[in-house]
Amino acid sequence: MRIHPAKLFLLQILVAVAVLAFWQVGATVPIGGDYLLPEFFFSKPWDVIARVYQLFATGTIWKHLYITLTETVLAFVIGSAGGIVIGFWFARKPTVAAVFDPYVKMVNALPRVVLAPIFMLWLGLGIWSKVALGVTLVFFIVFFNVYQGVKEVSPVVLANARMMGMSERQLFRNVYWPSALSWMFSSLHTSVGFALVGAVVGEYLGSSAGLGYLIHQAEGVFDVTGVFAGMFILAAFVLVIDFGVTRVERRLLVWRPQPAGEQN
Amino acid sequence: MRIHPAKLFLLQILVAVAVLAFWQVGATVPIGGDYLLPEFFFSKPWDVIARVYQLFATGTIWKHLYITLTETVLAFVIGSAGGIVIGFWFARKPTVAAVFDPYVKMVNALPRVVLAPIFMLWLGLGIWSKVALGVTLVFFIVFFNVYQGVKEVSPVVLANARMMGMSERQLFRNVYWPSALSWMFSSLHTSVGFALVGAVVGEYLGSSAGLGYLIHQAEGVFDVTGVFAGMFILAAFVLVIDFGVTRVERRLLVWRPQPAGEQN
Amino acid sequence: EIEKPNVTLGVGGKPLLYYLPLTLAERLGYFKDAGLNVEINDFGGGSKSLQALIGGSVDGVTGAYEHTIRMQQKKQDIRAVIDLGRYPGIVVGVRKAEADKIKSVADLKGAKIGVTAPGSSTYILVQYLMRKAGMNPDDASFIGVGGGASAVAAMQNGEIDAISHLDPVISKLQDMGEINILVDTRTTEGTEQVFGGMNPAAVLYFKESFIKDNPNTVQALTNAFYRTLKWLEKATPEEVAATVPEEYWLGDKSLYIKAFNASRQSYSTDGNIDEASMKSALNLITTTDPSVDPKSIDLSKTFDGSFLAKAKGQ
Amino acid sequence: MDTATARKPATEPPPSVAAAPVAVALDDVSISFAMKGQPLFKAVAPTSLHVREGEFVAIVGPTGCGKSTLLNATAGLLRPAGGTVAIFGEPLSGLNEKAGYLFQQDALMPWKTAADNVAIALEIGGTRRAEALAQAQDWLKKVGLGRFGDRYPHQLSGGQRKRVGLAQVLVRHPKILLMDEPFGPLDAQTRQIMGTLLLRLWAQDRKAVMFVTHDLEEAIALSDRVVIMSAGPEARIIGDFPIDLERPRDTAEIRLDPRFHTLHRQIWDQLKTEVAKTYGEDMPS
Amino acid sequence: MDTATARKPATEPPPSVAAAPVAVALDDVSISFAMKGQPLFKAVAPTSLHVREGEFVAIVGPTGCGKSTLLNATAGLLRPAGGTVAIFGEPLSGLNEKAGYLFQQDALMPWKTAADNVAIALEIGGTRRAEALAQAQDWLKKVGLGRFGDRYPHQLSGGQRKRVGLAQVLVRHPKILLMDEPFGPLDAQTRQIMGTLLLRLWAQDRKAVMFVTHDLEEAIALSDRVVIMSAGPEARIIGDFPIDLERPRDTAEIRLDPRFHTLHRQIWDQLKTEVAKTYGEDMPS
Ligand SMILES: Nc1ncnc2c1ncn2[C@@H]1O[C@H](COP(=O)(O)OP(=O)(O)OP(=O)(O)O)[C@@H](O)[C@H]1O
Ligand SMILES: Nc1ncnc2c1ncn2[C@@H]1O[C@H](COP(=O)(O)OP(=O)(O)OP(=O)(O)O)[C@@H](O)[C@H]1O
Ligand SMILES: [Mg+2]
Ligand SMILES: [Mg+2]
Repeated sequence: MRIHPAKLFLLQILVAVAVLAFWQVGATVPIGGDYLLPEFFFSKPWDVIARVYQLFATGTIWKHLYITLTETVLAFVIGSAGGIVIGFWFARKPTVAAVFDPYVKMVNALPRVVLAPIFMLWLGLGIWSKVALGVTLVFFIVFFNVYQGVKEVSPVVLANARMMGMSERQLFRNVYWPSALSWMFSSLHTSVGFALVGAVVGEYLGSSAGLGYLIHQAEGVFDVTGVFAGMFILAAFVLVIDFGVTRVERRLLVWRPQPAGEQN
Repeated sequence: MRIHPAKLFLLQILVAVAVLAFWQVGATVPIGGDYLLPEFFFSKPWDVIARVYQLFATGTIWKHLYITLTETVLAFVIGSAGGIVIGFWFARKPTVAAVFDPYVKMVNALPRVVLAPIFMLWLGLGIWSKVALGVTLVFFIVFFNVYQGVKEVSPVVLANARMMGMSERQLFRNVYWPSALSWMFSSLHTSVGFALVGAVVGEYLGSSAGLGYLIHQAEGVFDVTGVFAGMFILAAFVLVIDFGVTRVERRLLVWRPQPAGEQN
Repeated sequence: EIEKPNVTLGVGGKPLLYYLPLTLAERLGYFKDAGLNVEINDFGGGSKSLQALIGGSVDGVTGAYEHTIRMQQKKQDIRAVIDLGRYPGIVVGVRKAEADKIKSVADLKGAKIGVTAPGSSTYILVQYLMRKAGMNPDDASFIGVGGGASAVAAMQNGEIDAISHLDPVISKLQDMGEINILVDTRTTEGTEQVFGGMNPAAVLYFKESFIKDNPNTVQALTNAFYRTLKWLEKATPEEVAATVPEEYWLGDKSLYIKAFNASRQSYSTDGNIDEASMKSALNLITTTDPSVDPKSIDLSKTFDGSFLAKAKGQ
Repeated sequence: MDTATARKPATEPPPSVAAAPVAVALDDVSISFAMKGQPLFKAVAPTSLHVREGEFVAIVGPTGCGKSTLLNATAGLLRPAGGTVAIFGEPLSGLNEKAGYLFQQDALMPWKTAADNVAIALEIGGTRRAEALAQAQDWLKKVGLGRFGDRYPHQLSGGQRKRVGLAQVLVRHPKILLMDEPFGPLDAQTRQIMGTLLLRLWAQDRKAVMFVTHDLEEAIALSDRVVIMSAGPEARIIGDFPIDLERPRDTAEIRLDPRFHTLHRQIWDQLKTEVAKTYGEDMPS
Repeated sequence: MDTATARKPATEPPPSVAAAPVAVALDDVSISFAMKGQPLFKAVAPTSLHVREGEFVAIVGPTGCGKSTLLNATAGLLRPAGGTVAIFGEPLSGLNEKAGYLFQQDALMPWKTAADNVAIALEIGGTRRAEALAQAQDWLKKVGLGRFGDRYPHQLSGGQRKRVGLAQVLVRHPKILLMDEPFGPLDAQTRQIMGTLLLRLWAQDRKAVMFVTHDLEEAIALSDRVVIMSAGPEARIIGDFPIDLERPRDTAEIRLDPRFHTLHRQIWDQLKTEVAKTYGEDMPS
């Protein structure tokens, strides 16, 4: 039973309003002498909205937004491409996978914050060191899912394709890839957010522009309103990228059956 | 064709040796006047190993390790439990999922580094603020995968189970849960690393003990050897946790067919 | 002629009052006047901006003088050319509730002390104070509370008994009435009490090789900063507040002015680092870090006063 | 599933059907499929079919005509585009809880052993696990798989899986049985044994059975009525033959009965013309 | 897959088989399955079977005896525990590239339409897409699915899916055909049409065919030899009946031939005892 789009939108707005109302109350109405969401740490929703408006109105935001978005998209694309390629490679070469398995897991456990100086050393202060940080997050998420996705291919379909005489390349194109797609997209939805996080953390740790830079500046001077405005803009833009991913997903997964018997 | 465990181990060691050798050369042999891996940023492998040994020999590491591990395990358990529960809930309640979908994605895009002060405000400087940071990473990875995993349940098997008269609870236990398991474990492998990253970043941003604290301290005085020693210990311990996850996975997924026709 | 008109400078937390001269030089247009096009990169911390310098991604850094000493030990030749802050600006404060128990550094025994980060200058200062008071570093427990809001939160929540921190956190805490000041190295009086003299804080430093290859560029930068110091010496708090971006005001102009007034004395007026203050800085490091051998450090290589001399001559 | 009521000895003659209440009433049911970028596919044209309690109805028809679709609608898995489905007089909304459905495709839970797959059908209803497992084992024996209880589905042959599915459905004693080619992947001998088993059970508690098969002999041997569907799209029921062979029947012997042959020829003739229509357009050259 | 060689008119009499080279040689092949926590399951005891080029061999046997397993070994998907598999004289290592295999289970790629599923089998070999699609459409027509080319597998009925699979295998004209109950989910009429189609193709380029079925009549009607397997475990080939019915055959008419009935009875008798053994232990009560 699909919900009507207009009703859905209404409900979504309702949730947003509820959250904002709670925030406003928490920041302005003391409960037992204490504020639930002290303004010093949380600002006030209205101030944040006003600041977001101001950032756009004065146009200062565009430059930063552009940089951060570029980094995010690059991190997302490079990281997921890498994750897909290496994931497929590992899944098809069990020996390689077995040998490198512990190392992949070890690298995944390195705190990216500590790696930042090394990326800056190698890639300079431009966008690439931030992209690299995002890539290290996105890569692993996509990698593990693609790796598993390939291993989940239906054995009968695979055997059939192999009997047809498909080469490894053809198997990839016609069997592994489409079969792993839904795994991949699941990881991509997670990754979109992480790509942005990587870019922003990179900027946060060293940069001269970008939303992370803005947030960092604001944090240093207790400008919580600025911090929240920055985060809000971030989050909104993730939705835009994710919307794109969902569109592609819909297109590529037309063949899936609607869940049977879910209609009533 | 499974590779023999002894041979596998040998190959793994070989990779480690190769990496260390490359590192040693990069740090000590200048190429065209420049070092590939300047000692200032990378230390030297032997120094790092010596430092790791010393940390364990003097026993200073145990306290820090214990704290970080506690945080990691808690973040991992809470985050994945939350991801599983909410993932299942969303998958079974399409309306809820549709309404909250954009908000989940927005929250996932918030840079955790920026959230740290808020966690510290709410949860104090103890382990819980670090756990919270880890949870925010783990949760989303597990959530998206479980959500997708539930939707991937075979429609025929599901229809059959429903015709048997299974209640929602029974469906969960007997159909959704086992079917989503391989998705879940895929996400858990990614999450182990991220749980640790979360804990360490939390410590890095404010704490009085833990590996992140150690690393931060070493960074403050430009003690790269200390930084790398800390990261190495981190990474090694992720392997231990991941080993546990893999054991559980093997146990729970005994029913899977070996990939047919892969034997030759 | 200027060899490199496009220079990148690194800084670890630009809005901090500690680095005020940098922001002023930029906002007053003194870099432009000197024929420079300066790009300022802000880093997550002082050590990160230093790493960026060593890695070659920035040309110069406004950072702690202490870095030049530490880098000598790491065989990196880093030299300061002008002093921006003559006092460290670090303040040790005690939570109001504990104020009657902790009246001197010696009372810090067993206390939980918040510092910006383990290993940072705020941490080192407390260790130095404790040593001077005849205590061991592990007589108190240190908690990294980070910069910014999390430090305020830690104090508010009562998770630390004392704090060693910089502005604006200290001013904010004072403003909120959370702390009493124990040691204040923002002022001449406080610094003399601790070090018996000056103790250089923020400086402008470069790699030695950069100075050698780009003397005119370095000169131009030094000139700009010297001019800024002179402007700052005479400026009223209102003028300063009007010059920095509004976002730097901590949400409240009067608070900013309060904070500035508290720090005012710590800004260098002549940009010079004399031998006594160098020794004082070295002493601070060697007292708290036994791995640094004072004999291996050649202090004359940490500060190159030639550019400052020319700047003054103009 | 009131297994307790009306348990009668297996040798009892078939219940008198005419007077029994209608278990499944499909009235003017039509079924369509919407597909992206294609016109609506009208699989089943408005069709009526009533099955009484204790009645065994076999459904035959050319491949792709809509037999499975009709069973899905009866099971409540598919909402008809038009018409009504009523179960024991009640309009069906949601799933048909009175029905057990043996799917045409493999539908065992791959993560459960054969025994668990059967036992779970009972456990759902509250039977204790030990008891459920014992009954499951019993049923596996009945379908000839006593030694295969601890195999996972992928370790079984096609016919073995189907029989586990059969046990899974039958163990619950549903009042309505929907069976989609239950004996398809079985050899002739096993088919007969399973057929006999099914008949015995059916007689015990007056189940209503809708049985899809491609084997006309089997349809006649087992059922009270053979229903013929026309080739799709817009398939309809175009023949409804009462099978007046005596009960109880021996599914092997009955094929020697001359009446059996008359019926077979009658039905076959009609079916043949129908199948020819299926290929009306696509007739293999 | 040399579709070009030896194309002969469809009406040509069957090739003389005795002199033809051996296409599939299974010698003392035994197959076991290892299962965790259970003793080794010896599915097939050492068994030999030779199929010559141009020979059509039908394999019948009780459910679960090891027919699919034997085909899997011939396809190279399963390594026998003992014995050798040789294809045209060459010992088989890896996959059997000369064979086309129609699996017992659904094996279509769910992400491709019916037409694409068939076309891909050609595209793999280098056929251009347009040409492959045209041929695919042609083949879909032959199996009666001309109008279903743009459906995804889940939008097809069971029998329709099987026929797409059939087209997918046949379109490549493999030298060896392995077919596991290819006509299982089809109605009797469609079965015969498909059987005729298969025979025509087979005669065209002297394919070797291994054809698993549960329908003994079908086995006799189509094949040169009917091979009977005993009940498992440790199933063996226990009967090998040459079918000396004349070719070309009309699969419908031939069932009226008296020789057909003699053969049928002969084979049936042997099969019956075998199936009874299957239930030796698990005989339904
Ligand atoms: N999900 C679907 N979407 C579109 N068309 C469908 C869908 N399911 C079935 N059909 C079509 O509906 C018709 C009837 O299908 P159904 O599965 O009921 O056939 P059937 O009689 O069971 O055939 P078979 O004997 O081959 O199993 C077929 O033409 C099929 O292609
Ligand atoms: N992967 C496996 N693991 C263990 N046992 C298996 C496996 N595959 C098949 N078997 C067993 O081997 C025997 C032969 O199986 P096979 O699938 O070849 O039977 P079949 O002759 O094709 O039967 P059917 O006619 O039912 O399809 C069966 O008893 C089956 O349980
Ligand atoms: Mg069907
Ligand atoms: Mg089989």
